[in-house]
Amino acid sequence: MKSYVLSAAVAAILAGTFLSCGKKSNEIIIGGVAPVTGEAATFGASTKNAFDLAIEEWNGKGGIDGKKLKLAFADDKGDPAEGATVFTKLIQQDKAVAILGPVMSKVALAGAPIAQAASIPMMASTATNPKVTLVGDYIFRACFIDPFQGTVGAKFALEDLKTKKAACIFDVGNDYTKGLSEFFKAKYTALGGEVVAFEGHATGTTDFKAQLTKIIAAKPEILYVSDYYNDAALIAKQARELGFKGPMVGGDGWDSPKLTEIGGAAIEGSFFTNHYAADDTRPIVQEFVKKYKTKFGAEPDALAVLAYDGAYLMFDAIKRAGKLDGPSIKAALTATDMAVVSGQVKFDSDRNPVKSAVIVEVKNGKFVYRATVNP
Amino acid sequence: MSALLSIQGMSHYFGGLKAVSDFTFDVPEGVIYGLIGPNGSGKTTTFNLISGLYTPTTGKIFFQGKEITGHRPFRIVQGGIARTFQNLRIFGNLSVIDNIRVARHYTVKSGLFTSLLRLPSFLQEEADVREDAMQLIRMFHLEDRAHDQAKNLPYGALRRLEIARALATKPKLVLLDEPAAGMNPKETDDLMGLIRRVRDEFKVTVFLIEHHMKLVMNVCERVKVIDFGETIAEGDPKVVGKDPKVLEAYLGKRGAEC
Amino acid sequence: MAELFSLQQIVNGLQLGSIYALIALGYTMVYGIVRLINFAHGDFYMIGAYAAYAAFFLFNAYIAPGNVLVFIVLIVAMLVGAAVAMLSNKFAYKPLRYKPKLSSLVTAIGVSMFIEYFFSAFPPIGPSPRGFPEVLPKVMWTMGSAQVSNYVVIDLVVAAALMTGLTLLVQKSPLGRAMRAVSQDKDAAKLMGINVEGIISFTFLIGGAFAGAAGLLAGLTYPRIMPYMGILPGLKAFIAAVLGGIGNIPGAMLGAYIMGIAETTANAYNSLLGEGIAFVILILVLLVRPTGILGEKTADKI
Amino acid sequence: MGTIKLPRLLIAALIFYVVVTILSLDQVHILNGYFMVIINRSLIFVILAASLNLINGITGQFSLGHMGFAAVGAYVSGTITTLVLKLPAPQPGFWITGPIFIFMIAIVIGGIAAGLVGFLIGFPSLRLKGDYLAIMTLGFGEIIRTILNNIDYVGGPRGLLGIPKFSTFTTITLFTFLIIVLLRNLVQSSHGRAMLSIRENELASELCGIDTTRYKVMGFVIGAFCAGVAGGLLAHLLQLAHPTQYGFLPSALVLIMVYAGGMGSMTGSIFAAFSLTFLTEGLRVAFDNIPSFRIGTMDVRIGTEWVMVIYAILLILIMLFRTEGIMGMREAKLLIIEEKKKK
Repeated sequence: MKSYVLSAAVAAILAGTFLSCGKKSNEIIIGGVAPVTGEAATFGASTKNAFDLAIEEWNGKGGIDGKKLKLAFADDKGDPAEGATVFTKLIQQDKAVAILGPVMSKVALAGAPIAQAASIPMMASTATNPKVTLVGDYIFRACFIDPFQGTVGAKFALEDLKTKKAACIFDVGNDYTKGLSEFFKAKYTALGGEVVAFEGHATGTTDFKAQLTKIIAAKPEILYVSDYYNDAALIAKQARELGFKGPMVGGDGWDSPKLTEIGGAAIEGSFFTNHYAADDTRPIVQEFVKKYKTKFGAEPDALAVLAYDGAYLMFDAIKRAGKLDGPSIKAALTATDMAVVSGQVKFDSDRNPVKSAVIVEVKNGKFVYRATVNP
Repeated sequence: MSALLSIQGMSHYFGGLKAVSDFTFDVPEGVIYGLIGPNGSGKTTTFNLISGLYTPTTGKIFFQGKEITGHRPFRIVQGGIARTFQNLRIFGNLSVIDNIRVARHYTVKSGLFTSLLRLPSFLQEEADVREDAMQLIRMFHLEDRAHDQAKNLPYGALRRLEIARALATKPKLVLLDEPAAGMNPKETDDLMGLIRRVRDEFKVTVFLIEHHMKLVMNVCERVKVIDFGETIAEGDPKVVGKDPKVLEAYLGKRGAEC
Repeated sequence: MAELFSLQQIVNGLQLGSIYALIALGYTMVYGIVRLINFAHGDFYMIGAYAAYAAFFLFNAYIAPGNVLVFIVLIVAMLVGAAVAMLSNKFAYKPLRYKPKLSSLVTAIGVSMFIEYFFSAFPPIGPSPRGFPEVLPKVMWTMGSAQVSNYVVIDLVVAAALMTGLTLLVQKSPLGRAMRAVSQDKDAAKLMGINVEGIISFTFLIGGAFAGAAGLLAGLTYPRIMPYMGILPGLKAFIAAVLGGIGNIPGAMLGAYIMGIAETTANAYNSLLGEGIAFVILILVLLVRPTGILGEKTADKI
Repeated sequence: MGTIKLPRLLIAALIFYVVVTILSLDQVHILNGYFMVIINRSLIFVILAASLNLINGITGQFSLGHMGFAAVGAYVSGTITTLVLKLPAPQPGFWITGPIFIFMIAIVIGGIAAGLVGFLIGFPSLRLKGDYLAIMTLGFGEIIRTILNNIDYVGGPRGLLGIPKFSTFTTITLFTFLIIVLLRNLVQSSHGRAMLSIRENELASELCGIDTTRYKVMGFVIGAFCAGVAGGLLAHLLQLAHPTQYGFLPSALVLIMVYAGGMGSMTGSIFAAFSLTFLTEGLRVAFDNIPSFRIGTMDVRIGTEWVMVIYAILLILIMLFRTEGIMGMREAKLLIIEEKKKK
């Protein structure tokens, strides 16, 4: 019987917690979703930092129409079921007017139908699966979709680097890296190159030597590494150790100071497709990098940039809409034409951003602008 | 009397160690048969072989004229040989009645779906099984504790419960592995009466292993004495008990005083 | 498929196997003594890597990267690994020693989750990966068709030295004799005057120290450390221990090297196979020979 | 029994359903959508925990790969419904128009497929005991996940997408209720007692004439079937199934529910599934309200990343101080079928 009493008490306390949601009318609640626990936590951490920074900046400028922005953040643990829960929480419980995030496509795909059904606009920061925004007209994203970057990377490898033989390595358990490699391979082959090795590796592994030994035996001129920075840096190190001399090319998942921290000399002279170059002289870029560094003591990565841009695009739309209802914000978002860190952004009919990509080179441990590629 | 259980040339080795060597004997139907011998003489191994826990290295076991060598234990039980254990093996967290009902399970005809849907035929059968189980429980004087968890029962009651459970499988032959182990003289006396009653009322043959000489000499109608896996003597307990070979090899001087 | 069994792949496999071996030894020793699959063992390895990382920055101010620094960092990693293992034993496993075995297993899962999530949430550590510093300058040699670095040599030498030391300890010393006695029969060992809990604690100490050493080697070889890095190698090392015969020390080493080479070969063949090979090995072993390659069959007493 | 009186469990389920439904009506709006999501997830966890309890707690086996079965159910039923019906969310009058029956059948087929996998896994695993069995099932769970990750037809690492949203509070409650009744009837039948006796003492069970192999496999198959149903419901709730949802960690979370609730107690499993799901969400809300502070130049947040730390500590504490779980082996009266007593 004791346990019943206890459970009733716990239930009552919980209910009290849940129900005590006071909504102040001089605040605009913005939902934020990212994984801060679990194996994707490293991506979630910088995403959340960017949300915080963007909100702080807008509030510093007086908020929107005199109302302060408030971030209601929720951890999705990189799990779709959690994603569905927190989307509902942010919309129903916290009364968020818009949602920023999430990071991963699988979570976005679980959350998007909920946002769509509630007519709450959502700005996925780095969910690259093309199906995410196809869920409905309230779903936007701030990043490229997989086909675009793979294509840009392939063209760059063929035309700029003048290679004919490439090899790919990717994470078989991650849709982003697998998709990127697949699109790279398709474009590279279509344009007359040859992909001599196409090797996957398991999620969470640290030893890529078996695949790399096989790849090197096939004698590629370049290695396309579609992994995120943490794996890409290790792959670069091990590839060099095994005697690979050619350049390596990657996607925006490389954009993190951790790439050079882990990769060191091995990653020098490699290239990746990205949204912006940190040495871009545009003030918006320089200011963002500086503020981020001051606030969080680290350089921003691609996830932070996209999350920051996503937040700016959303806040700008809310401001232009002048109202806080979903349809107005959605309409304003559709009409976006705004300069953010990753360039001038408009949305196409599938609510994907239309923006140019840049090729960044790793030189002396820094990311240096090399070329711009328009879509 | 025909042989209910017939063992022919049965041997069993653990690695190189000989546990049972070339046993050949018959247990006639309807008797109380005793197997005695010092520790390590192969008594429990013999039971384990008969009940199918071990497969004999050589030799054959027949029950009611059919060979059962190498059959799985539950098949042998279903064929009519039940047993108890020297160190109790009770389903401690189940109630006394459930312990008995588990042993009745293989006779239950209700299939899984009938049971899941609790159809009338299932309910009827459950009621029958319960009634059966209660009868056994009463016979073994456990009715006060029928719905208690078995692990809370005193030791003597657990011994009785184990015998009752063995009988619930509706056996023709019951193997009792040291039924008096750990019992006081009073309990042992009661047990002797109980074993006889079991044989008479359930029409079963009883095959028991025991250290307790008084019990064996009083209850058993036929005994077999083994040592180091070999048979020393067999026959009427009163005769065997006076066999000098037995007295010397197994019972020693202490045994003669009993 | 020549590249499947090239010299390079064998070197790769041995290097991976050395790290698995050090983790597997801890698993197997703890299992041998207390019959507990210590799910948190992979996390001791992770802690060892972080300890080595911290030690590098602590001592690098005074000592230049090189063999001496490697040695110091190794000692720190082993000490920290040992301390964490002993603490887990004292606070989480010891109180459950005489409770049902599977409740210890569930507790071990809890300890593992706690360590991982704590490291990930604790701000000075955090979830982000860190680049592991070059504790000694890397030198590359070309041997026939294979590229070999001095890191490969260090991995192999450290693993071999520790394993030899352990074998000597267990086989020759009185302490080792006591450990073997406890693993055979705790109650009898107690009657013989052996401090059973002390021996168990010592076993955790050795296991944790080895996991810590493996953490340093992993940091050197695969220079990226993160809070969840212990899960997969922990699981694979455990499988290696099962493969060799759990509770059997030479078995764990053998299993680990087989595992390392099998994984490398499978990865070179096909990533699907590479991803699942460890579990395929596990299931095959358990079905065909649950006692492992070197394990002995123990008869159930009825 | 025998009278027309409604079983108490049915009454309880109906009360639960009606109360929650009324409280969640837009006009009443005491339980908002967030609550409904938590309740739906709790109910799915109830199925998962209760069915794992059948394997681990009742039959005395040990599975660490329970979510692998859920994955099979999710993918099979999800594939069926996406192929057969390319339909939007439930419309009014939905109940009689057909698709819902296809959904129900798909869920059951998903459960049966999971049951088959349970058979394939259970059968060879039975030679193993205790922690060997645990590791074996963990291995099988991981293999299922790896295979799903590599089948492009079901999306590979992208997951199975575009599953119609059929799981609602009503359908989930219905399935949960049916499975609880099924498990309760099983455990309190002769077959269930046979399973329990294996947990208590496998050798004695065999020597009571129980075909222990058969009942161990049966435990695995029925447990897997239920997990498959839960997986199917989850997939149709989230509208996707993804390999990472069914790895070791989610399986461990279900295991924790079973142990925290009490091994062998279905009441415990149900109670733990609800309370741990609600607790996690409660902690989330609580941690949201802790302000951040600065140490030096770093922003320090005590945020939701600490929820799992607390969760882990709680698990360890339960195991240390109440090893038998909250309920022990006891059952609530509601889940005990009263036996008619003669005399």
